Amino acid sequence: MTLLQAIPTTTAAPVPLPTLLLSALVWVPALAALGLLFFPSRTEVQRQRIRSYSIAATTLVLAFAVFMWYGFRDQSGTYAYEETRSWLPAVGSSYHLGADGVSMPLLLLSAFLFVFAVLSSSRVREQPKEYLFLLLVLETGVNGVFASLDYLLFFLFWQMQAVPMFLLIARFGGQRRLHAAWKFLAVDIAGSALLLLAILILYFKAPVRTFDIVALHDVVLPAAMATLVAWLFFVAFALKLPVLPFHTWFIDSLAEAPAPVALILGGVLVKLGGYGIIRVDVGEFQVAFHKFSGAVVVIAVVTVLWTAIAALAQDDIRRVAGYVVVSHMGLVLLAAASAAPVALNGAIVLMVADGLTAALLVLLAAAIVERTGTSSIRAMGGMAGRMGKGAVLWIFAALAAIGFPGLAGFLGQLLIVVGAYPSHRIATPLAMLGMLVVAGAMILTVQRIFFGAIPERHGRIRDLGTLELANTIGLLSLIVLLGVLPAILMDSINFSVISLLSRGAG
Amino acid sequence: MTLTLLAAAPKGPLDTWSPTLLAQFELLLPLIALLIILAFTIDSRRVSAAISIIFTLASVVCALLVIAIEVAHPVHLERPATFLQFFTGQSGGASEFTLQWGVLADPLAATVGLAVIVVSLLVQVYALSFMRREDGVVRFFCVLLFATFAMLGVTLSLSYFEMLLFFGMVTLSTYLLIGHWWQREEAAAAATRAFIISVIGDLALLAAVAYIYFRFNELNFQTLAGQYTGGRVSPNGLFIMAILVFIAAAAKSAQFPLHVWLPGSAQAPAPAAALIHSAGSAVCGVYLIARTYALFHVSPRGLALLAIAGGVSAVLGVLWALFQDNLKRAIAYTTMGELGLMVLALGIGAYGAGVFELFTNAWPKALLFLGAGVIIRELRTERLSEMGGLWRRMRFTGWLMLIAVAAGAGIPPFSTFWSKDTIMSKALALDSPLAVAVIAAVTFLGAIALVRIFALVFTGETARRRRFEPERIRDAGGRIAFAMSLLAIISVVAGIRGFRGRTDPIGFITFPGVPLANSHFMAAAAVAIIAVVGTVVGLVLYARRLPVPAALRPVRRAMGEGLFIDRAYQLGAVAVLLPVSRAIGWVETRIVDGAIDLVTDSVAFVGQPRGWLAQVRARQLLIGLFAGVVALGAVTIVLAGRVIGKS
Amino acid sequence: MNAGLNLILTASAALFAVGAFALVARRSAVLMLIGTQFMFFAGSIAFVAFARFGLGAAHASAGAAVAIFAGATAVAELAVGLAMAALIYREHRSLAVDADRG
Amino acid sequence: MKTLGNLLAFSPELWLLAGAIVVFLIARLRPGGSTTVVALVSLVAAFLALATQFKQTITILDGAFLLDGFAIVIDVVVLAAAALTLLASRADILPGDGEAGAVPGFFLLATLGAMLAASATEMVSLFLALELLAINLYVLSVLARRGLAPATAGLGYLVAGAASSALLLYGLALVFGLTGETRLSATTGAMAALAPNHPAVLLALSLILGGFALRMGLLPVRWWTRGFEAGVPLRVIMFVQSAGIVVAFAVFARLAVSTFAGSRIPFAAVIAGVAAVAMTGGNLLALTQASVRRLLVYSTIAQGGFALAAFTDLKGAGLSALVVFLVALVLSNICAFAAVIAYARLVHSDAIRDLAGMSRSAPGLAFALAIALVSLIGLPPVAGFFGKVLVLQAVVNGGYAWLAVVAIANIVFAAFGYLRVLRIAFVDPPVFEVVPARLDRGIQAAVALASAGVVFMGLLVGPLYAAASYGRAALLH
Repeated sequence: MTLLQAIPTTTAAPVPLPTLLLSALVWVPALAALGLLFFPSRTEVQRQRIRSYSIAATTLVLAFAVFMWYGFRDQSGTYAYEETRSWLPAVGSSYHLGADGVSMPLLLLSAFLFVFAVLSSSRVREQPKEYLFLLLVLETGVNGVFASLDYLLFFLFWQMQAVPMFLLIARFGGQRRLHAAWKFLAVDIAGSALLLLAILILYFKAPVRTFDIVALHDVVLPAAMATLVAWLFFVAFALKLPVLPFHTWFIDSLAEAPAPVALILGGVLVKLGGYGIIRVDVGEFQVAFHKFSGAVVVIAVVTVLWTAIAALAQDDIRRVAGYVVVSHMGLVLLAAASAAPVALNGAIVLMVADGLTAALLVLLAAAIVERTGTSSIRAMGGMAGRMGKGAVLWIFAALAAIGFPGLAGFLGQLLIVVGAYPSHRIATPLAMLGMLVVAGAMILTVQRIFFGAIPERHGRIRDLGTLELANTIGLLSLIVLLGVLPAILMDSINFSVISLLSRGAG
Repeated sequence: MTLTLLAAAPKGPLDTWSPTLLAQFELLLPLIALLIILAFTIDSRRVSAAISIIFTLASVVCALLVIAIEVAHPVHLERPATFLQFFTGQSGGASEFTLQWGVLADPLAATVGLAVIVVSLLVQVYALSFMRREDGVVRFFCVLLFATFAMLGVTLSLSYFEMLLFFGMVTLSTYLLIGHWWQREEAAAAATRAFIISVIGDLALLAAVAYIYFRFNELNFQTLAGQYTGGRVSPNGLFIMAILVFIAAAAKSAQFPLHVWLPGSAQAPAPAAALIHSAGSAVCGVYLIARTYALFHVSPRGLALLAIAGGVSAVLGVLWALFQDNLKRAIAYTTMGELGLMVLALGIGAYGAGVFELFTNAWPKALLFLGAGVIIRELRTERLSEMGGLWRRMRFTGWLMLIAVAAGAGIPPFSTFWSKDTIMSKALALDSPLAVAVIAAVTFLGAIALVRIFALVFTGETARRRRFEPERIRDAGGRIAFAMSLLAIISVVAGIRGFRGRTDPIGFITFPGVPLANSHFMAAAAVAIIAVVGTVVGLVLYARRLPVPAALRPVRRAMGEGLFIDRAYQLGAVAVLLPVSRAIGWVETRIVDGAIDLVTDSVAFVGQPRGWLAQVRARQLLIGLFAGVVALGAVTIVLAGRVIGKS
Repeated sequence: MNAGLNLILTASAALFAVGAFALVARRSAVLMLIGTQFMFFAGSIAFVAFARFGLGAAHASAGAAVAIFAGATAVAELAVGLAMAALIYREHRSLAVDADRG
Repeated sequence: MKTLGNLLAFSPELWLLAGAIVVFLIARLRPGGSTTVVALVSLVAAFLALATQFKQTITILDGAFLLDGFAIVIDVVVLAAAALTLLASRADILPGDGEAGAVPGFFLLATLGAMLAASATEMVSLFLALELLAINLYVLSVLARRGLAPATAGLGYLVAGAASSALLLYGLALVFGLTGETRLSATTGAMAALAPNHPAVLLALSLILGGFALRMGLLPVRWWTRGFEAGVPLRVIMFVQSAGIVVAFAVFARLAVSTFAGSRIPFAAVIAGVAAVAMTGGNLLALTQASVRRLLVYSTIAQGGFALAAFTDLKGAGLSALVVFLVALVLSNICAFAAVIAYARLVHSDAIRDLAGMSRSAPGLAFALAIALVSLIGLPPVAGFFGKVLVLQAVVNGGYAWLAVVAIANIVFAAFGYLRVLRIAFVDPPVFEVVPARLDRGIQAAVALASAGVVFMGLLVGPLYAAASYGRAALLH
């Protein structure tokens, strides 16, 4: 393949990157969570101390992430910040971490979003200690999944995010939180079982007894077996993505979870699924995955259209946001199915962009719901007069979700469409129809929430407060930055994507 | 305008300058103004307005210089900047994915850009006092600046990608302009409708981008222009591209059947409407077609599509305009007719003529809307049936409107006469009777429609209404008058074609392979006669306010509602999409969730506490133990037998 | 194997079965304990038999030792069990295991 | 025959014996003396004495006992389990109650029996050691308890135990008869010579499995009555569910390796079948309990099934997997039991629904319980996960993929049930107001140590596995 010769020519002298950074990125939150246990949380002052402590912890993680990002110049498509320690030699599993252009943007995203989540957590009044503890553990799990290059480790972290999320939803959520939490758990456990099954089959069918992703890459399974494993992986990740018809857990959880948790849920957690599909199915089992990419494309398109249309008549503002996120993940799936470099670049950009957008939507929706006391769009209207800043921000969020030019989502959708069209001439236009419907749905929310005459009972609501403004504007500025200067992301995504594809093909 | 500029333009150095830098200034100045306002002066309406107008003025100067340079030497190749570029590793073809942007300042861009920025300037001057009593003035100016920036971006963009970028911004600006009075339900609804229709166009353009990139690995207009003919793509492929681009253009330029947002745009404040209809989103579709004309030019079917769609839209637009009772809607529909005419002109190959029509039409249209704004403000009604008799009370405005009507109707020597006549002469040159007939009809009906507006507003008596006494009506004055009269002057002179050659306003907007449209004496005569006759007929018909014969009432209603097309759309949306959406919601809650709940519940059911399972007693235990041992023995013996069988 | 061994083994198996039956069929604690003793002794007898005849003859002493120790532990268990049974009997005049409900 | 010389190898057991004697004396002479401390001290002494014998292999009493690596590893686990149990049950040994004061002594004797059993390599010693353990447990189950319920429960336990001992004895007798050997290591050759479907061998296997079923925790023993204060004391259950199970599996492992693994009978298949039944049945049984204590006891049945599954790869890495799994199981069980007991003391109930609000009234206990349950499910990152993964590896290596599938299905199924408990403990609002009474230090320490162990065995699974495979090597040598 030409790029294999092409890459070294573009390679700058490989800079030795400091190791242990990735471990810090993964484990600092967990350690912080353990430290949290020793804080008293009786008085309000102590609670405030706990909050600021957690903010400091997540900010530290963010600092690590940004530093790594700054030092991260992937020109060879190999893993950077790689770490390998003997961990469980008996079963051939090692503590193997590494980041490349596929995982690095998502790590950055998660680092950012967790800061925002903790910042916006001051609303959670009762038991902030337990809450923040779970949140921090969740961050370790998420970052670990993005960073691990060993299937066993991957599964370990994959599980590590499930239980805290379950407890966060079930403990701190809204009225129907238990129902939502159980649905989340049911789907998550099913997915995890499939994941474990796939990993074990791969492990035992491979001639070498190892869980190492990189090492297992060269293993050639019998075709049928490879297809089976690829299917299992795909289903496990697709449940998380989520795809039809298993997306309702996500919608419910997003609607029921407290705002910061919903932020993480829509912003980071579903991206785990997309990451898994790109990393494992596209990267490791490309040939097998290609065999059933047709089915995947169908699923993707159905997901996009279905959720987009579902968002139209949806009356719950938070659920609208949920549907939009799922629709975007459907686009990501489409891109993954057409293993085209341009489309995959777009998929990663779209995942980051959608993470930020989802966070923004969730925060604003939470603010609106908190003020109006209802999440029903029908009960709203004309609120631009009372909360002008909120209206402007919501319009921006809607545009970002639509994929408006100059905002982050635009480039992602453009690249996906341009990249996926050659391989899927029918599916791509259909997916674009979905994008159209999403645009309609979002712009309708603007009209129905903010325009027109304001109902009597909402005459008193306040505009966004300082903290809310800080969070939302921070997110928005990230979205704009990514929309205007996508190069800061793309430069290092691309080579990893190509080497991923070439590895998968070879 | 151009002539005066040329007199001033020094010859020597201009030949060596590249207009790129100036064009970039022209593009960026409104944006800078916008950012400054947002950053610093958002609270002070006076300072903000001042900044906005000053920067726009500077941008106007840049536009003039650009066009001067273009006149000096039209042909040059832009060096695009790279927006995003990465290595795709596809062996063969282009192994690089590149998105370019920059400014493409060729004669076409320079001309339209000039129209945009000048109209924007005058509109702002007008708005300065028109919006004085409104709240959200700063917001209005910000949106105006944004719209200007977006429109200039469209005119100056040099690649499909950049065009897509700015099309999106135009969509947003239109949305915000129409939705300026967001408290009004209908304004909000109109804005939403406009947004959705425009997004359809944007997505079509996105599809075009995908398809064209897939075929050519290239998005740059100038590079592509040479490649369409290369035979790399089948005629069908070219036609598909043409269709996609046309859909994008139609959504913006209100071509049938995507015109439904245009009447709604009457909900915008008068200055905003003026910008939208004269040099705003309404014309950027036409501009897109002109910009990508190479594509249509190599695809005859594409041209035919343009001609047909343009003709239909033109006829429908002017017809509907005849039956509107809302002043702004009436003007809006005439715009639709004009746009149709432009597209038709491009379709029949009158490239320069079409662009020229775009240029000349801008001024009277803006003037009409600004005047309408004054009239509505004074009469406090938008209904033509409640107007009349303003000639005595608003003499000055009356004159200006008269000029605007004449210019719009194409009465010589006003602006659109010259463009209509070039289009007509092209049609004659093609000697296609259909085209001639359509153009004639559109000119005729358009004249009637415009005159009708004038007649209904200015002739007759002012209807008295509650809490409204006509004596309070005051004529336009101050900045408003200044802006309008400037527009009037331009409307008079904009069409005058100088001596043949490089200063010909359309002479230098040429397209390789499209012969320059010669003005044709017969054409000129025909257009002039048709326009005058139309004017007279209109005056005769509407000055006396003849009662509509009963037989025509339903027709009138249907026409007034634009043949219920947008109703049909709404019905489609409400009657099809929403039910489907609700059905989906039902399926999810009932079936999907039901299934998942069933699984979880069944697990939970198995896990329900059961007393009898906790009641294992020692005896049962022992029975179980012994039975287990016996059973195990039996099983093991069977298994062992298996083993024997194997070995 | 000769007749003696078979005979003894059959006897021990029967003893074992009887003990098991006593355990299963009887409610009285004492009888159940007796049943366990039967089973233990059945095992011991089997050991002794194997030690006396058959292969076990090589380590007859070991087999016998197992029997002896097994018997000893059996008796110890019997002692503890009877103590418990006495306790129960003192509490309420019955010797039933699992007397209580719940 | 240097018999006496290496009797010193019994020094750990001797320390325990001495400790027991001292405890009994104190309980008799000075009621009110804290005997638990003495017991703990002697446990520590025993551990130190054992530490001097690490990495040795000592034959005692002409092969009646063999103190090899495997025995040492098991002994360490047993000592740790005993110490934690004693810590946890310190509170309910009231000063002044002589009978209660003797409890730690019997614990020490039981531990002694367990340690002897772990190193017993000859039928006599094996049976004696197991009986020593069992009888002390019987005594413990009624000691210092008033009323009818404990006695009946204890008697039921005793009868069941005696029956299974008898089964074991008869099985051993058959083995002896078939091989003429009472030293387990000597039986291998003779067993290998026998036909794969020799009914006596198969009967022996069935009987021995039946005999170990109770000790392995594979039987739903009903040793409780209504209310958690009645019935067999929880300290005994805790000990049985931790040290008892470890020893049972250790002895069975020794027996299987030397006797059955060599023979040509379908040993692994039988084991796999029993394991599958135990897993599924145990989970079904456990998840249908209304009392968290019963849930834990019954769940041990499923765990025992997992442990048994490791035997399908006896020649391979199965034994190392077994040891790791058992360590994780012991720690998790003790942690869960101690947490539940402590909380039950607060709310005077052990019903699952009464755990509601636990995370508010006793966050530490709730946290420990969460860790323990997660480990029992087999979710990462705690010890239980690795135990299960290693067992699965062993199972598949042994060629029983279907068993692995069954195991994963069971994990999934169990996850629902246990997380239901967690949900109640963490999410549900409290059913009644809990007065935050001060918990006993000992049980707090036990909970903390056990939960820390669960977590760290997850992180440091590498060294643990190394020790386990050392033990395995010693056993297979």
